[in-house]
Amino acid sequence: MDLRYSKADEEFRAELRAWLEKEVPAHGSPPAISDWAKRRSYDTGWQRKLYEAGYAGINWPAEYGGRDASLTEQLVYYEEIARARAPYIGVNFVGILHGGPTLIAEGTPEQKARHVPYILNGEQIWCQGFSEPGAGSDLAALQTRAEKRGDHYLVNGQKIWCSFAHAADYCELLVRTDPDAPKHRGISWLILPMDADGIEIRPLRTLAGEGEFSEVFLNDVKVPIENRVGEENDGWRVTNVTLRFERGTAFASEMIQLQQYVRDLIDLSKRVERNGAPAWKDPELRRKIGHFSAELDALWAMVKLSVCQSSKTGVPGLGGSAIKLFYSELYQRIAEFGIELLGRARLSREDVAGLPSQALLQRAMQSLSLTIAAGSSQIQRNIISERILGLPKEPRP
Amino acid sequence: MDLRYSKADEEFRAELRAWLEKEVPAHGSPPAISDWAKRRSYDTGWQRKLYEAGYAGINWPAEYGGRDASLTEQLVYYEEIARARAPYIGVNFVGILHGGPTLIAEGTPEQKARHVPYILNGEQIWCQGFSEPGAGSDLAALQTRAEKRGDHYLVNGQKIWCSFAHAADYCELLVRTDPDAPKHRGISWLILPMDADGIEIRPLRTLAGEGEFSEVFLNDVKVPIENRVGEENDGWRVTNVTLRFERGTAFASEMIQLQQYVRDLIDLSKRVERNGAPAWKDPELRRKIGHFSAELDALWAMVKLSVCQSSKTGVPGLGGSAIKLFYSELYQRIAEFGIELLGRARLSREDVAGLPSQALLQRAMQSLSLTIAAGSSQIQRNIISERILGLPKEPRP
Amino acid sequence: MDFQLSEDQESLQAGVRSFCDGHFPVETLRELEYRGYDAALWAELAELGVFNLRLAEAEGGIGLGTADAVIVFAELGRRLVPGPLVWTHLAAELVPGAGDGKTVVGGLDLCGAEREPLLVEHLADLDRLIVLRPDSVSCVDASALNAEPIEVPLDPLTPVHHLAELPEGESLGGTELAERLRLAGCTLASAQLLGLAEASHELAVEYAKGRKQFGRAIGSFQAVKHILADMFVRLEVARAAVYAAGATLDDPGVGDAARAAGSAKLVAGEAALQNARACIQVHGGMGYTWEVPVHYYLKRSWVLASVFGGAEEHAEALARCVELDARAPGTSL
Amino acid sequence: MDFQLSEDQESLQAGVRSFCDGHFPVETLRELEYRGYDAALWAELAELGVFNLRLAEAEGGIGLGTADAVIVFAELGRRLVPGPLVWTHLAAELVPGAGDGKTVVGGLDLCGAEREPLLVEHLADLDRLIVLRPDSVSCVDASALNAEPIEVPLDPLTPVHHLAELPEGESLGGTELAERLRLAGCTLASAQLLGLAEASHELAVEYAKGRKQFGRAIGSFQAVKHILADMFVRLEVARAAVYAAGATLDDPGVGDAARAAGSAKLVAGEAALQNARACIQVHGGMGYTWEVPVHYYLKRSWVLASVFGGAEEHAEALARCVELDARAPGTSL
Repeated sequence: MDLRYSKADEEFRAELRAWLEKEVPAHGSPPAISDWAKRRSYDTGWQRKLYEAGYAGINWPAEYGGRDASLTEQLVYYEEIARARAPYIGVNFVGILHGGPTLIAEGTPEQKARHVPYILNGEQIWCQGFSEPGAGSDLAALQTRAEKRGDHYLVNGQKIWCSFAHAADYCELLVRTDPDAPKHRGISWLILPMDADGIEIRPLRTLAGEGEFSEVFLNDVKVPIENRVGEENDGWRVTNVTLRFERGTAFASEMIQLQQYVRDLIDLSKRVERNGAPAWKDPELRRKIGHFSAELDALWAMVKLSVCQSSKTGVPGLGGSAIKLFYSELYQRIAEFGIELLGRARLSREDVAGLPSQALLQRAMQSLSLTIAAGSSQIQRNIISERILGLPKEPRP
Repeated sequence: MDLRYSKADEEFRAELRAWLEKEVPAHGSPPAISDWAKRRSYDTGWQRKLYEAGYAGINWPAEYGGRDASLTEQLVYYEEIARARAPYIGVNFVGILHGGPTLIAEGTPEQKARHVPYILNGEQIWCQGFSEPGAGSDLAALQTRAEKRGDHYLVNGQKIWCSFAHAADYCELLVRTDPDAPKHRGISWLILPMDADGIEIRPLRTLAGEGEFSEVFLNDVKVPIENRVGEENDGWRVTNVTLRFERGTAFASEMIQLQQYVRDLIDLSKRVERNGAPAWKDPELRRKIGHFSAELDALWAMVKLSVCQSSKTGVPGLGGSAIKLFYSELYQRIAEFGIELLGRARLSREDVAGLPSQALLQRAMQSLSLTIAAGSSQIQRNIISERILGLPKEPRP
Repeated sequence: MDFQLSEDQESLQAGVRSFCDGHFPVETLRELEYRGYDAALWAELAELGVFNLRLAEAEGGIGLGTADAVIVFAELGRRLVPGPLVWTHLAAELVPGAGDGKTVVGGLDLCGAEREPLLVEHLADLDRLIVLRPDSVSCVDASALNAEPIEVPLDPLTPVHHLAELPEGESLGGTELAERLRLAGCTLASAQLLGLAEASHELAVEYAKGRKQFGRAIGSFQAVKHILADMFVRLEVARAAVYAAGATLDDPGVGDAARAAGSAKLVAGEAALQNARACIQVHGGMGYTWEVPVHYYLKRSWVLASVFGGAEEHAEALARCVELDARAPGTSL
Repeated sequence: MDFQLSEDQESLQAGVRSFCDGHFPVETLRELEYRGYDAALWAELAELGVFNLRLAEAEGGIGLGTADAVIVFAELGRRLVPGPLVWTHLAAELVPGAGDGKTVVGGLDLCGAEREPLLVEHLADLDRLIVLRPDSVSCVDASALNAEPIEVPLDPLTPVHHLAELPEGESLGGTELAERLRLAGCTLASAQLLGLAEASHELAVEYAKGRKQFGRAIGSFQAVKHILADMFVRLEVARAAVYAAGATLDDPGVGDAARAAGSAKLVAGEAALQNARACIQVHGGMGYTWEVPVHYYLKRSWVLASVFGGAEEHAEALARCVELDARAPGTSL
């Protein structure tokens, strides 16, 4: 039970920190949230720099150009990225964390050659086409149809919650290739070029007013058969290769940012007045912050425990659901606390009177998605109770 | 939307208060919790006084000797009973609140004549024989068997959670008279004399160390057929007449006691020291108390709303489940707060250093039953969602 | 005692509900985004009696009480009706033209812990601004105010200006008036929060009945059912508290009005906020969109939670009330 | 970094678990009610190394670290092993005979906010009593103490005496020692709380699998499942925090030991308490009996929550830690 990073880890940290201290300020501030062209170039520019410095694909195998870092090096990486407030992975998210790893695991040599290096260096942007209006928590109920027509599939249907669709070159697309099979057994995984004919992208406005997600309508879109990853009708298995990445260390940076956020709330509480004194003087407020801190430290220890477990067994720990569940609900509690602290300034989404309304409200609104996306809290509780605790499944209707 | 008690209500209050101010101190302190003989005589003695003064059976029809009070008079009654810290209804509980009303609603003239007046004046004590080890939340799964043998039923089985069995003369007993019928349709409701042969009572120790409940074992117990209330196999309906009383104004006094309890916690918080000052100086503590108070006031308003609804429609409001659910969980939160306030004194179940450990720990332990008994919180949520909100039932296995 | 809605109150409720359902469908709210106020709709609200409801008949009002007003404001809250409704209603007795909707009145409550920054709701549409201070009530000409518009307000239906300075204004009264207005404002805001809690609950129940996943309506899953049951409980707790506050303001003989109003604000504020959050969760991804109106409910709840005293302030004040009340009067329970 | 249990630690855990399962079945606990301590069992615990675990080998101890001790104390907590375990363990380096179980040592922590009344656990069985004050550690002859026995303690396995007065005693050290002992005591109590949270969780899961209502195991109902899932999360959060505290006390280079210990106490205390409550709820009526051991878990959790600093005290101290830490060091994260 050793929490000490190795000498090699600390050397990696020192080197990375020095690099980040130079490069982060040099990369400038992120563009406006709605300016997709600039966002793409900002995010891919950063990815390119990571790539050139050897920090891209931190968990990717070396043979695919990745860093192949140990799990503890990955923790160091996420700690330093968060500490340096480096650019968010942004439009590279789907490619680096889902698409690329899936191709590495399941793609043909040609598919790998065509995509993997360019995802890594930021040249290819991917989006995700999994969810549908009728297939959310029940993802396997997806209905987007792909009919085989000679050398291609003819795809018709509608996807929703496609992140970065506007900026993307390719989409990891789940389609139904056998409508008669049981629902998990008729799905295939396709590489959809986003410039194909018949694709219509409609931005989906989130409750925070942003357009990071889109609905994608597919009308007679032709996708070459060679773009299928894995066997026909085996896409559910291929998908689960991908889904697994969503429950690993992907939240690591966000967790450390949340620790920074709590420290920022302390600063704020010293500037905000309550009952004629700085809010920080209020013991209830301080205890809440102390409580958040205890939970965050425990969460980070939980990540380390889980990572060390994975590192030993080679498979992600089952505890990922517990981490995700706890993290997302804790985040929401902290974000709500931030709004309370703002007082009347909460009425403005712009900073006002020197108070950071913009960031705090943004966080509070975005946090609402955390208990929904990537397996809702209810789904996580089902997973924990059935897969970890071995409780009997509910009777099916 | 008028919250003002009528002149008649206030006259009733004044008269009752004057009576209580005289009689409560005169009745003395309650005996030890384990002394059943003394408890029976203390509780029935009080019931007798209520009866003689015309305050027994506050909600019973006048033709059965009850007060037939309006619902608002009942509220006044519960308020004053709580305010005067009058003796708890104690061993009379089942007879006055369940057995008696069921007989009034469903009994034969003979059954009524034999029991109703004597329940009212405290001469007959009843206990409840509903739950079984295998039939808790799923009460209708009860297995205690009653076979018809000429002029009597031969009863075999086991009951649990029989309150006051030691002190009781009769038991309202649910038995299965048709094992082949669907589970709700083979149940009958019997009057079981507790001196019948073949009854064994084993006290059931609660986590608070008390013996208010018992297990009752029934071995070839003969119950005359004339002791059946309602038709054979119609006992589930008869039972529901009874169950309804558990969700009405039965908690009213306890709610007001809980308001008193919060005031007592304020007093305590002024005597307990935290960080070198009385705990009451801590704003977090005060806000918690203020918060409890808001919830308790809202709860009491909810009772009034529900009572006025019932009074208009003649049936108990569906809101009873919401009241029960909210009340029981709020009670537990307040009781837990009481333990925190005790600090180290919590280690003792006797009062120590002038701190009221005994009462606070008793309350905290007893409060644990509130979310379980008379329909657990989970059952209440099912009732609310299915019967009030009209959500579809779960698929049956 | 008849704590039920009277027949008149039931018709009042039905009337306002039907008006709001007709006049404030979600499409209208979308059109009102970043404006909030519409002169024609305002005139109709005035016509309905929203502003002069509690004004004596002799003064041209309807002469109803706070118990009636909470019913009306719960319906307004339920349909997210925007505008400085509470302040104009409060001003009916003080500012000529407010009661009949000719004068649009906003306000600033500077009595509580949450005063700064000075953000005024709907300022662009206001004629007059009422300012509550612990010892005074004053009225300011809204057009003369030096204020910066906030380009992106939290609630798209509640535009906000940041006030650089606040002129003295005309005095309307002292401590007593300030307390009375604040109490009524607190109660009416609580009623709006009650309406929001109800709207979130209704929307979630409806969605849970219709939305299918895993071959069943999601409302048949116990996990979802129990979320909805808890929403119902919060809603009914809030309803009881808000109705009680309304009745108590009308008849102080039945209890302490400040305590009733504070309790209502506290529990209705929580009900609105928690129900909006729960409604989002029940909706899954759709709850995170702008399209489904639950985000308006959440944002409005956040706004209303900050007016006429926040949760901490009321909780503290209530504790002091209970402390003073420690000698347990019988009738006020 | 290898935050997993090492192979040695796994065998240690398995060994202590098997010992506790064998020696402290619920029947034994029933026999120990209102005594708690049994000399023969105490000797076996000493034999096992519970008291001299962290004592250097040169001093006759086993020479293991706090990371190992938390594993052992979690197992002791899980099986409700009674007695002044933590204090005697802490005393191993200070009081002759404590490490090998010959001298039974209890203690009083007078450093925190919750000091009064002076209640001493297991006093009747103590030889010596250690008293922690912010600036001193002293040791008192337990037999000479003027104390009233409490006839009915909260936890039937934790008998208590009320101390009328506390003699000066023999000085063992100052501030530094007091801080070190309190930190270790806090961490080991957290470990016991972790064990209690685990015991409640295990018991509830087992019951939910076996108990049938409505024709199904109650563990197949989503409402019950989700209670159990939340218990699991609380348990795993507590486990991570307690293990981290153990590792940090051994190697201050990986973080702030006080912060780690305080966090562990806070989250493990909540996990134990909430899991015990949830376990009772899952058991329904049976959870309310004396027969099912969950009430012991709840009562012990209440007891342990009050030792080595309560939740409020730790929360406040942690806030101060984070405040000082506000310049965000990289490695300590």
